Amino acid sequence: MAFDVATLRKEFPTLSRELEGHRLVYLDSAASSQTPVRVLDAMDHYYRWSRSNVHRGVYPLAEEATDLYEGARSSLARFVDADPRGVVFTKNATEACNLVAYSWVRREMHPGEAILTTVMEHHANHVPFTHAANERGLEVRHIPLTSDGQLDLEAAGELLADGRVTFAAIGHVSNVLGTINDVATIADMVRSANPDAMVQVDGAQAVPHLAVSFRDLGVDFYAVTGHKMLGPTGIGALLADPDRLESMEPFLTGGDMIRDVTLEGATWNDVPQKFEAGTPMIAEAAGLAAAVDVLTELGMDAVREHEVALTTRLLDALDAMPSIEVHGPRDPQVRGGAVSFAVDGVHPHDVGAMLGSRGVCVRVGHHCTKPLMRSLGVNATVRASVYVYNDADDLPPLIDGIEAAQAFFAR
Amino acid sequence: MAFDVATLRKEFPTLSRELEGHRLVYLDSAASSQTPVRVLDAMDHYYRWSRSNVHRGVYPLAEEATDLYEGARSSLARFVDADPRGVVFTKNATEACNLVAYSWVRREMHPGEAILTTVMEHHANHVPFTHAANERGLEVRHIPLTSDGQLDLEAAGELLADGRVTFAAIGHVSNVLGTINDVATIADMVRSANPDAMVQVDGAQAVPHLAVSFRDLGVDFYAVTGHKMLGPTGIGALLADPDRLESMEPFLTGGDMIRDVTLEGATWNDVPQKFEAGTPMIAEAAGLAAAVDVLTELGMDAVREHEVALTTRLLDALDAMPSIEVHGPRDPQVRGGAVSFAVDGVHPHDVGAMLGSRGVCVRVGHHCTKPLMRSLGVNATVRASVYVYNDADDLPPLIDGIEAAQAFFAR
Amino acid sequence: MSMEDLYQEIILDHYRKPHNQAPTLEDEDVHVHHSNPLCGDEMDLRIRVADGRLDGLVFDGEGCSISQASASAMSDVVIGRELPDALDLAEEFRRMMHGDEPTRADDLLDAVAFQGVAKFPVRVKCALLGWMAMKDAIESHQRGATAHTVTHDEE
Amino acid sequence: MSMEDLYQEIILDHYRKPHNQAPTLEDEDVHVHHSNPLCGDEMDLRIRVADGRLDGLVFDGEGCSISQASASAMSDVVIGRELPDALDLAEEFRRMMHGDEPTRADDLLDAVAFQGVAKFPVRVKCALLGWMAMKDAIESHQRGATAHTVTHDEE
Ligand SMILES: Cc1ncc(COP(=O)(O)O)c(C=O)c1O
Ligand SMILES: Cc1ncc(COP(=O)(O)O)c(C=O)c1O
Repeated sequence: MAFDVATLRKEFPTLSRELEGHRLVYLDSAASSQTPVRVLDAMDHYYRWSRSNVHRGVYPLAEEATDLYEGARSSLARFVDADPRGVVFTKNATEACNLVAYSWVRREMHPGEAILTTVMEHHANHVPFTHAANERGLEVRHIPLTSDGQLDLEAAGELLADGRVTFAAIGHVSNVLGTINDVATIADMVRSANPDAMVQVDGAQAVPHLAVSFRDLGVDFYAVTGHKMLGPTGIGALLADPDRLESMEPFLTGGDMIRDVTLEGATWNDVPQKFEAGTPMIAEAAGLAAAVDVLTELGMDAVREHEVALTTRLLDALDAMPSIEVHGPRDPQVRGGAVSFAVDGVHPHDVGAMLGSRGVCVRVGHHCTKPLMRSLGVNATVRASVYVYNDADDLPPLIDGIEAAQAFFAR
Repeated sequence: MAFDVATLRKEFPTLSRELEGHRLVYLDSAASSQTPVRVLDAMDHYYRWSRSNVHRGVYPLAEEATDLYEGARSSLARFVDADPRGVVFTKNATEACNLVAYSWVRREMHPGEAILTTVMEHHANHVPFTHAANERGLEVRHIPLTSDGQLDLEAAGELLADGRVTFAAIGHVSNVLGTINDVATIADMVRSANPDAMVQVDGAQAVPHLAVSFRDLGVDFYAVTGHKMLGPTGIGALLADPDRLESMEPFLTGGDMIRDVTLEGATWNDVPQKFEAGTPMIAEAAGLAAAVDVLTELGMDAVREHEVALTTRLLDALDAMPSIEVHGPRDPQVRGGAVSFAVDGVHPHDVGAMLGSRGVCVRVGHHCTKPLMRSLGVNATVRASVYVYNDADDLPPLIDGIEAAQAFFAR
Repeated sequence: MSMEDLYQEIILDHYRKPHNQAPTLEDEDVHVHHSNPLCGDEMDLRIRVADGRLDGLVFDGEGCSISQASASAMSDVVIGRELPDALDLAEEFRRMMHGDEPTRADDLLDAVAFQGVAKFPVRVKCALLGWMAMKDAIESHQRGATAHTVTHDEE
Repeated sequence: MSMEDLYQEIILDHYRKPHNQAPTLEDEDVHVHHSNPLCGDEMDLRIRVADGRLDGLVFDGEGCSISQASASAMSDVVIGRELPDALDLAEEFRRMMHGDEPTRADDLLDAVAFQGVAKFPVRVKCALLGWMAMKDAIESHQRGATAHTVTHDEE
């Protein structure tokens, strides 16, 4: 079941780099993952062998490019258990959220209705909806956190009680706290309170780390991003029911998404093309399909198992240190591998700089979750996040670096 | 001044491929250009050496990635003579046009105002604005063509006469007719009629082929796409005056484009970041910068000279054939290297299939210009388009293939 | 993609000398106009129904060799058939275009020659145009309509 | 990026024992509050002006070692200077953060030690925070204001 990390690491060239005379230790996969050679090869193959535009080409090169692109759609659909006709490729998860904000929230919601979201959302799953809400005169309600960094479902029940919530935007896994939210249950709660309500889920931190079945979750929209799941930059996706997409006005318009255009207006192509305007991310789709193959080969259960084991060690090591406070759930079973913490007396920037000078790559800052920072009462955190290519050897350099920062900046 | 095409061709792997037992002849660069190895290497280098996310990272990898990304912005800015703060990276030219349609047309235009565009626009520079116009109750006016496929500027003057045109969307170079439009003059006309009017230009087919100075053109918005200018898929840009961008509401919202986010709302980051939500196309930006380097090295004057010479030969060869009608200007000096034509009695699909079976890649169809097709009175055309790596040897296979199609399908 | 894979001799024969291509049909019951804006194909198709059978069918249109030849081959297949049977064969042809082996190959007559088109996704829509127009004409008739216009890229 | 490049001993000294760090200033003329939401740095800065000079300046805030140390070094540079001169030095420091050689290196005292920060783009904003707050306090004073709050990521 498990995979051999040492063998796997060989596929990630950046990991064998030295940084500042140290072995590079990459603990920032929650920001962007490394990319295996197989993904690079898949993109390279497209560029070197089948380079052309997709759709409507009658020469073999164009057919190959189209097959690559549409094949990638099917691969991703299989991986997340969704209908390929309900997979819209976007440039990143953020565009997917904006598609929903423009084509659903701005068009289908009306003053008096409310949006339910949480205080732990990434800005991608928050700002598009609050921006739309401010313009459309919609109320926004936030599910607060329990003391251990979980969503307070009791409070959620109260926020839903008046039946005015017609749209919910919930993150599947928090990029800061690591919390895995039970989105299926929340979706049920939302729909019990209002059967017409729509549920949008931000899966940017879930799909890389958990076996996700869009069908089983029973939500309406689900945002995915490629660069955090071993894929290339520049590609993401929105998952949705094809019939739902069919009923919606398009978002980006232009070439490839039309059926017919006259001087006066246009009719739209079938889904998902209706939501894919312009030349798509062809090489990126090929790369994403290769990433899906790598993850499928590892097995998402094994991926999760590996991460739970490593996160357990990481949490134990941090807990054993003086003056470290970990944010988010302590139980590795209910959380992912992104671990945020505070080092008492040392600003996160300074911790990050010390770690960087020792080849350890972590993220410091607000992680695009300003409301969460306010709710935690901090300005920033240090975040270490693990993925398939990390192993126990990556932890001592982190711990040593934190200790060095504590010593260096002691006043 | 001129460059050696034979040497240059070696940098484009797909071009050395065989197709159906024939030498591959790529005459579809107007759809998407080939990508030189240097561009692939630049992306590969990022993935293999500096793979990480941009902005806010305090470790060296992240600084390298940020430098690559922001350096690419400066490269592109230099190449098109624009202010880097006015270069917004998008996924393609279509997104750039949509940015303008959402953040300008939908927000700043009011019923009673009119949009001026042309019948030769690509859907990318037409549908976003007609869609917005239909929703906002704006009138849309179309500059018709003269008989030789140029914009009828006299008619344009009449369309502008009442001063109600406050926005114009004009293509710089037609992807079907090849026509190079004098956008600077049209911009002057538009502003003479209404000093507050804004001018948006679709430069997707111009930047790859002509020396473009955004500053000299004196227009407000300018859309660029990477995959037609030797760059990778998945990246484009909108050029604009930074102060103009500053004054506009953002389009896509989420991470990286905010200054601050509260539960209630957000304040926006400085331009151009304000318009770049989410993880950007990092590898693609690095690739685009390499493409700009290649073009700069060739010299855009030399590129243009090469294309004029080749287009002259192509037009001469087509003119010498029976039953071929070329659409668009006959004078190579006023047109680019995209040449559309009809083969009397043979449907474009059948011409394209015959050419494809002989390794000759051309595009057939409406080329995302349905209004132009109607104006030409055709359903589709065959389009051959040349670029830097094409040479005179690529023409005989095209001509022979057309003749073979004429023979094969003669009834 | 060799020309022979796609353009079998039978297909070219139908293209060069289409059967039942005409601008009008005496005593027509239904006239449909179908167009596929993505390739620019246009087709007028007329049917006459008698005793629950397709008593007459003509098509006329503009399009590539595949779309014209396919409509011609289709006309041979369905003229004289009972309406449900013609619909069944339309479905059979559609499945064949998606790569399925035809189960009523004999009944499809020359239309079987289009099996190779399944390998050329962009051309599948061309081959289907006449069949889908015929299907629509029958269905229009069944619900009592005499004319119908469809703009499609669906199948 | 070695720790030594960034954190010169002088910088650490200022960080460990900041000069002129205090929550209040007697007879303050202006109080500004600056925050940089992108890194979460916050700073309160107060000045007292006498005879056209910065007669007193204190800062207080939360932020990384660079932002705190830079504010401390800045306070030594500008206290006692005429207002336009202090503004000039703020501009001098800003240019240094963009990689320019300082022309008034001597006057910048310990603040010269921050020259290396220019190589760390994400930290430039930290080093500038105190200087920009001081500049804003003076400019507020010049237009007769006694308080000002700025949220920035600009420079
Ligand atoms: C003239 C013109 N404008 C806009 C576009 C759209 O570019 P993209 O598909 O990269 O968005 C194209 C290419 O398809 C084009 O030829
Ligand atoms: C939880 C979460 N949601 C959304 C995003 C946005 O993803 P992207 O930047 O790829 O659009 C991220 C990553 O930055 C994230 O961590």
